[in-house]
Amino acid sequence: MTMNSTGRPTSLSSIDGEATAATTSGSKGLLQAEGLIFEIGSTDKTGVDLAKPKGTKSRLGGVTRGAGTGLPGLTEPEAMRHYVRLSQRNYAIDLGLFPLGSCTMKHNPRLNEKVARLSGFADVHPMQPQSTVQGALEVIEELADWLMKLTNMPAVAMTPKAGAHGELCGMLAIRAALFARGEGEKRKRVLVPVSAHGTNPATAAQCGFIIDEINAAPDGRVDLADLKSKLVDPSDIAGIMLTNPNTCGLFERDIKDIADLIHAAGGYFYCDGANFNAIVGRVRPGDLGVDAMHINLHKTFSTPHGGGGPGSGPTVLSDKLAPYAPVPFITKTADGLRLVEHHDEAPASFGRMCAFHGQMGMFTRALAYILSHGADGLKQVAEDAVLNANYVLARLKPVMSPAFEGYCMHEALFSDGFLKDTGVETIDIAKGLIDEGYHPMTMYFPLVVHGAMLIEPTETESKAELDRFCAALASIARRAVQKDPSLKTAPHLAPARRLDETRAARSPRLRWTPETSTLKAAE
Amino acid sequence: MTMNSTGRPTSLSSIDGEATAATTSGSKGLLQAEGLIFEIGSTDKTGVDLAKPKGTKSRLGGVTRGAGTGLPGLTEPEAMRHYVRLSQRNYAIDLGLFPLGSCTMKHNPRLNEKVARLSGFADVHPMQPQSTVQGALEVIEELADWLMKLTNMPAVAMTPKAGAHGELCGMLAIRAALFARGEGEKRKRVLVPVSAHGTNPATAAQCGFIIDEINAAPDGRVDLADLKSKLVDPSDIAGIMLTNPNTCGLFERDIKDIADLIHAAGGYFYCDGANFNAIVGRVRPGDLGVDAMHINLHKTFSTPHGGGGPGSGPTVLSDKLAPYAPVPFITKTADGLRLVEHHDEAPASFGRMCAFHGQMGMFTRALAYILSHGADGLKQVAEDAVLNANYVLARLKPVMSPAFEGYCMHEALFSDGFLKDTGVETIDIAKGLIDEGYHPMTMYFPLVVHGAMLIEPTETESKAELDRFCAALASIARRAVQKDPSLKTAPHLAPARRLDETRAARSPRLRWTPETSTLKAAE
Amino acid sequence: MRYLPLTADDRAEMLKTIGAKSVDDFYGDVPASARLKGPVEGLPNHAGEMQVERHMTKLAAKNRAASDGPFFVGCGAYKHHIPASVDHIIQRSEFLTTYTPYQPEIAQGTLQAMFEFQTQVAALTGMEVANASMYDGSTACAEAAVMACRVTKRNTVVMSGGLHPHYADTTRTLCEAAGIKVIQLAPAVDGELELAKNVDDTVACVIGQSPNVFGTLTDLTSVGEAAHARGALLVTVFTEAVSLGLVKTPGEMGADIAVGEGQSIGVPLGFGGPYVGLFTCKSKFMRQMPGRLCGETVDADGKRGFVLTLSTREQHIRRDKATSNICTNSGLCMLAFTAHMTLLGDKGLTHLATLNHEAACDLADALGQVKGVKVLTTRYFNEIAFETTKPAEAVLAELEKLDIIGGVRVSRLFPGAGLDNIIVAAATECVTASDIQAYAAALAQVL
Amino acid sequence: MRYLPLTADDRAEMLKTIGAKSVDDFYGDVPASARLKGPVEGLPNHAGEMQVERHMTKLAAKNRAASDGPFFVGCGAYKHHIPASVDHIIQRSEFLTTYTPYQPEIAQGTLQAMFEFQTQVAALTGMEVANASMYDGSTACAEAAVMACRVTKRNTVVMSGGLHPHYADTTRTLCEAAGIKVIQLAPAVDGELELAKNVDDTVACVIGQSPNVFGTLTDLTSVGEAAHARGALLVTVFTEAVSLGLVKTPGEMGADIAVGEGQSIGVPLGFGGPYVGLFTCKSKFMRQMPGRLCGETVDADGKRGFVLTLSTREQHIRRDKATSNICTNSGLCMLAFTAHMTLLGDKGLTHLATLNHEAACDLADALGQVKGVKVLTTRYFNEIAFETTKPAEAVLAELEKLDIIGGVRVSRLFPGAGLDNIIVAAATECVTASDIQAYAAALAQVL
Ligand SMILES: Cc1ncc(COP(=O)(O)O)c(C=O)c1O
Ligand SMILES: Cc1ncc(COP(=O)(O)O)c(C=O)c1O
Repeated sequence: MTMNSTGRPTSLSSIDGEATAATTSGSKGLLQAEGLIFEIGSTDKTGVDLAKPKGTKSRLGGVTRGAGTGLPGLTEPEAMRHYVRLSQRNYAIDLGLFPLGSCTMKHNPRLNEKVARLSGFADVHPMQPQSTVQGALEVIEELADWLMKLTNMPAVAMTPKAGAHGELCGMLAIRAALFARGEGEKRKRVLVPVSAHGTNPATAAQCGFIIDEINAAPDGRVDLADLKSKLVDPSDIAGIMLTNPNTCGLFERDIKDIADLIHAAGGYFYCDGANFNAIVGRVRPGDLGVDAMHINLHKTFSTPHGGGGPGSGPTVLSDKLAPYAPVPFITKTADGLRLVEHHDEAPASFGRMCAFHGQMGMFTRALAYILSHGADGLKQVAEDAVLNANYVLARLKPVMSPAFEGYCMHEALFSDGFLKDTGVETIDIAKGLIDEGYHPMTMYFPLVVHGAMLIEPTETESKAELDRFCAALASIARRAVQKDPSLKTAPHLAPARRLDETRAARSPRLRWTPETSTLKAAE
Repeated sequence: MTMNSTGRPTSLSSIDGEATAATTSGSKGLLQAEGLIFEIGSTDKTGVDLAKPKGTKSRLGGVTRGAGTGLPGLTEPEAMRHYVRLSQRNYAIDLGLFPLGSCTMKHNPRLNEKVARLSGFADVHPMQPQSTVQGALEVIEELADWLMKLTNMPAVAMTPKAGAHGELCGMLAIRAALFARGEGEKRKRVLVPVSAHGTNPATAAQCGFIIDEINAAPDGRVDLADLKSKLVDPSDIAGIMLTNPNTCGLFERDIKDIADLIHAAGGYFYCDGANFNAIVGRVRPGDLGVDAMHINLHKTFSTPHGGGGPGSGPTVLSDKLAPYAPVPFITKTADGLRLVEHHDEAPASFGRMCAFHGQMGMFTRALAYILSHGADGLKQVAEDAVLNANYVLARLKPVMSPAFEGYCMHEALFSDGFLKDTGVETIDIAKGLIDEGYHPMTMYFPLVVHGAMLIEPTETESKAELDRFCAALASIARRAVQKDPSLKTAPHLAPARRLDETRAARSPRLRWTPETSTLKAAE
Repeated sequence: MRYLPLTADDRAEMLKTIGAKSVDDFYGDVPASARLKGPVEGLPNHAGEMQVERHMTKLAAKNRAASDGPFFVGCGAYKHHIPASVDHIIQRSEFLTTYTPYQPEIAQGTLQAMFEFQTQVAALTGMEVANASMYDGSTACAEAAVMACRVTKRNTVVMSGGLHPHYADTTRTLCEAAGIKVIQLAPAVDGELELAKNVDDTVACVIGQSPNVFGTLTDLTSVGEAAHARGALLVTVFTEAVSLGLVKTPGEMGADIAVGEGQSIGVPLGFGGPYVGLFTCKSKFMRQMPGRLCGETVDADGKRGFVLTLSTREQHIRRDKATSNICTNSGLCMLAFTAHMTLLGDKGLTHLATLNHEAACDLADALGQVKGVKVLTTRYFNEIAFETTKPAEAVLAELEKLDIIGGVRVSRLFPGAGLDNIIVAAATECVTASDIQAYAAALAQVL
Repeated sequence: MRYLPLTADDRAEMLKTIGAKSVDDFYGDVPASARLKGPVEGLPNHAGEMQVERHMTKLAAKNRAASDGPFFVGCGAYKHHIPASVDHIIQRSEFLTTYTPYQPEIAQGTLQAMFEFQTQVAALTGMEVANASMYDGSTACAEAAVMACRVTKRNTVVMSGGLHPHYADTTRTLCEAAGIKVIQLAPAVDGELELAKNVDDTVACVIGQSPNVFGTLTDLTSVGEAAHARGALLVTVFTEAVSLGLVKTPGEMGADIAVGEGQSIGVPLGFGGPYVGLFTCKSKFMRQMPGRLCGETVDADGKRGFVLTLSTREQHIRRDKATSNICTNSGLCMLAFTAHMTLLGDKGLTHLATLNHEAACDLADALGQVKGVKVLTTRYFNEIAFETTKPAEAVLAELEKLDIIGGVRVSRLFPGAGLDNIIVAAATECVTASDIQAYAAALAQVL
């Protein structure tokens, strides 16, 4: 076997297994090796051409930067290649089913990308005169109108920048309402189911509330008895944060009783609307006694997840909470639409949540999505999402362990029961899916189910895709039961093998430094 | 080893070599299996929503379609996934060096894509009133001006739609000029070097000319003696088609003598300008005695190759040929720019080459490219392109066989001399490059070099990319010399293995039919 | 300069490796008299992206876009809505920045799309085989004429008076150069059937168009029969691919070769190009076709794959004996076409065609009611010809002032043919009822 | 409906497999009173792509885009040129349509970009570590205040009078809910150094901004020293990331936490969002940071790779004990930022910053010469404050009629603060000399 100067074999034939074959370039067919910009760029280079400076004398008043940034530049061809190469190491909805439960990874229509880029939207400044942005304000109003009608709620705060920010909006409104009632200092307890998403307790805590956890019943819903026991002394109750459909993919069938109980206790009902996709157009949360609910435009209304955002979390509010909504908001005047930006015009408002007026770029996309579907289409969205999930549940029931009896809503939840004594764990199933060409499901969430596997196909999957996915997952389940050891080391066919997360956390390297680069790029 | 219903192993671990491991889904990690639209779509489906028809009574006069098309539709999510999946089976400039000699695969700036899509260019009809398209006509004029100045030629025909179409333009102009001289029927012989691109003889033949091949000298240039011998009786000489820099990547150092000889013989000098990238901004073909030359905007001026076009082949013309230029062309009038579209306004014109006014979408891109570079930048383009090619030549000289002595222009040409007695052939080297993450070089062209390998890196490659490429190619050359049998079956790491071209040609299947689909998609 | 990755240091180091003093060394073969001292004179130097974008934006703003207001221009290019996803797909780096798929192992994406395209075009036209695209409809037409002569070993081509004049002119140019005689019938709104009377034993093919350049639909079956009876071929042409969702196909009419413009499906108006020529024929003529063909095969592992095939027809193999000189064709427009066609499917195409036809019917009704207007077309798809009491040139100019782009005057298509008062106007799914009303009202005002 | 792949047949077949009669079965748990009979009332049904696009285009056309004419608005968002390649990159399917990189084996693209981003932001700010983004600058500021309290175990935050009022308000909202006392100094064009006089042993941090909302640059080193002397932290804020190409960095000023808005690099104005919050701090506070962090590690083959790390800080692990509730952050804007920053490099950034500064100098000179104008800022980057003889509201309205969008009136930022005649105006590389001339001329006319 011949070796090249770095000691790697020079011949493909001389090694077993082609996937592990070393190449001289480090690339493997279409999969391109690519270093960090700090390794391939240089401070000499730039990918922009700018006008010559005139040489004006500085008016920085001496507040000048000492050292340069040292940041490398790349010319445009190099930069383009860098990011295109990196991109091919990602999975994406456009490549296949992305069954991340609770995340609603649906198709992102390209029309929405196009309209968001119209210069009348993309090239408009948030602080330019309001007379020059009436079209932008109309977009916000029109979207708000849809959201209120779809939820049957009388008000909506448009500024929250993601789901968690919407939760913050709702909980701050509840807090403000309690203070307005003179009970703000007293009512600090918020009930949160164990199954709740982490943002719920985190948000409540951020608002100074104390979290009181409620258990799940064996059927995956709130344990009503436990809930009632927490309300025996209601004097410190601020409210409840409940997800519906919940994180087990189930509709909280006692939701109206829960709403009544919490209201009777003097509290408010915050509903986490992350799973609105299951019921949009079919059920209006306003009909269920909800006081506040955020809507993830990046889930139900298809604004792209973009590898971790941006999102947008408009939050609908009941009459009781509407007066406390954050600034800015839009009012109608004889001269057109106007932004109320300051506290003095809205004294009850709990204040401002962010600079400017919310995630306009997501509003345009979501509105285009909503108009495309219409009331009939949105209903169909919910129904198809739920149908798809139930189909997956039905197809996989024979080989996996459904967490609960009966139908599900938009996502199918399994426990790791079927893995008992196999040595294979939930994570191994997830990584096995990667080899089969799929993104894994959400794993180990919700916490109430052991080794949870939460599968949300969404409505934008065809039956054929679901069939292929179920067959692949079933084959993995069978391999697990047969204790196939290759699952423990999956994935084998992805651009990277399992990564050492412990090492990353133990001595964190959060930025490149010349020293760390001795640990070189994937070859 | 367990098998699934189709007899494939269900376990990854049970097979040797991960790359060949079968999965249930047919996908392999990020590489997604994907069938033909005819297998995954259905006539029931569509990816468009259109307004309801009113039910107007048909005025087709009975000229109606009998049977439906039977064409499947896909919804947008399915269609997007189909094409994104397919795309990942392609190599592209954005992924890496694309050293196809004679093709000038350079970076395609995204600014150019953006400006081409401005509605004032993309959404303008070729037959709308000329007063409403003055900006479009200005683009053509401005680009034409650059092309004339860069070539020092007095005229340019803008309508040819690719290089070969530009050749046609030039040869038709020559034909028209000969007829105008009353020698059209007599002068039919066109000299074409053996090394010429196939489009040259094909074009000449299409114009009714007779091809007379001239040999290459041992130094890769035209054999001047052979040329002269063909001109002993010049009476039937129409002209010469000569590529410069030629397809061996060399500058025809006798080019002015050749021009003089051909002119003295009463013929015209057509120059194939496909390789203009090597000299743009440094040498003007008009200074070399050229009468006509096409410019591939999709090569020198970076309009994207798009998997096989569209291209654009504006053709510069000398004073002698300018009167015969095709319609339409632009004239300046008091009211602005005006298109001359008809023969009656330009009686000497050889006529029309295509509908409308040429490849406007390529003009906008090329103009943006040209303005971005400017005269200084274009000169640098040529110099860097030539420098890069010479660098590759110098780096690979020790392990491969340069076809000729000395420096090259924009591309480095090697023969298969170094493969003698190895059993490895040019094609194996090419396919070996695929495993290393590169598109192969042009192979077996030009015909004058045995087992030719023609490498054109272009100016948009960094030194680091060239180094990596040369190292990879050198390693393959070494493996070849060591008779590494794996080269004969390369590629091993690409989405497909070597394809059976003989079978394809023997019983051509040029379209899908329900029967052929038994031969199923890659799994 | 932002597109040039070499630094000054790189250049110096590379020259050293090469053993050259400067790049001038590489240009040693350039005749001294042709060596420029500096950059080409009279031209500006490089400019930033913002500067270039502003310049181009300014030029673009000088044009009146079709979507800026009522718009009725057709005659070989049609304003249709293109789904945003089509543009996304063709901008994928892997499609946009790749070459002709000569290396099939790393070009299956382009090749499979090509195979799907060929199948779609064949199904759309009702023809047996289609190639992987030509430059545009007009050059496809010219190549069809030449191919018909090759097939029949005859030397005369007859073109109808309804054939788009640019197509006719393009065909004449190519034919004349190849020594082929061209007969063109007089322009006529409804004269395609005249072709049948102009076939004799010397004729290689007759070329008819439906819908023709005036918008008239014609069943060319009888023309084909007349041609076949004399050993000639029927070549049919269409410039509006969407029409094939409703109208009789070339295949159904017995065409031997059918060509057309594919712009209507997936490709923007773009002031005339790039477009995508569709080229189809009977299987038996397959080896006489111009252009690229993609075929199905298997790879070394026995898996289905696609390759460019029958390249012995092509210039790079056959050189002066090739069926055509075409090399680069219209790849990316081919992709746009096939992606849009995939989104449409049979269902969407039929629906789209229906909307187009209805819009044209509405237009004909609305304009027909204007005093001084006479609609001339009686069978049409989405385009009509009408005559007015005033010269079309003046009428269109007046309409333009009212921001109505009313169509194409026949005097621009056929100057000197004495059809100066006729306008050809198209209506697609992009035309609204209020656009049509506005047109009729403006016309009433102008006439 | 074009986005829904299931056909009626599919639905029927799937219901059969499931054993359900209709989808209504799945909604059995919905209280009867909440079950809708049909689609939600009062809302239209689905619409085609062309219809929706036209509607949105019409709304867009009602807005005056920054590039439509002279434009000088800043105050926390800046009009910069974004290279076309940046938009191409963020539209890649593999970046656009993927999730937070929880599965690192198939997310190395996003993760490597994130790691590069963190490194760039740290280098840009001169700080030790940066996270993978916050919603925007204002929420980053609020989180910084809360984090400072967590770190110092104190409960008071002092904000300068030059801190962007939206940032101050956002911070106050979050702090008040968390029981943190907030002291805000009176608005002042040049008052950042006042912070030093407002630190005592109860103060967790002082928050100063440079350039501040009036455009004034301040070296906050002395403020930091005063804070550190009392055991408080220095939090610095910037809203114009491009300034960091020239001005003293937070790191150089001794900031413990530095936050800012990254919009200026790669992200369009977009009427205020989405933007990208930059969050940096000293290494020792790393485990107190909010938001996602990407770290380097190796895979099972020993190859370098990247993962999300230190997630024990985050809500999905730590729940009510998390450092923040943030989950979805600003991934794609992060990518736009890092791609643009990569194109700039140090060289481009410095150059760009220089052009911005020169434009502002030109603006100050031009406006300063107008009678009735007094430029108030003496040290600035690309934004200045000036006072006129008339109320700013009226002045800007008059300018608007002359198609000049002249800046932001301080009365909109700080209503009731008695600064009614002051305008804050920014000039970036997009502003031309003629824009500036037009502004000065118009102002002269208006005053
Ligand atoms: C149930 C639930 N609640 C809240 C959130 C938080 O939303 P975001 O990530 O938009 O802040 C999520 C999203 O991950 C979620 O799934
Ligand atoms: C030397 C040469 N001449 C002519 C051509 C033909 O150009 P086009 O493909 O644009 O028709 C090519 C391109 O392949 C070429 O390389």
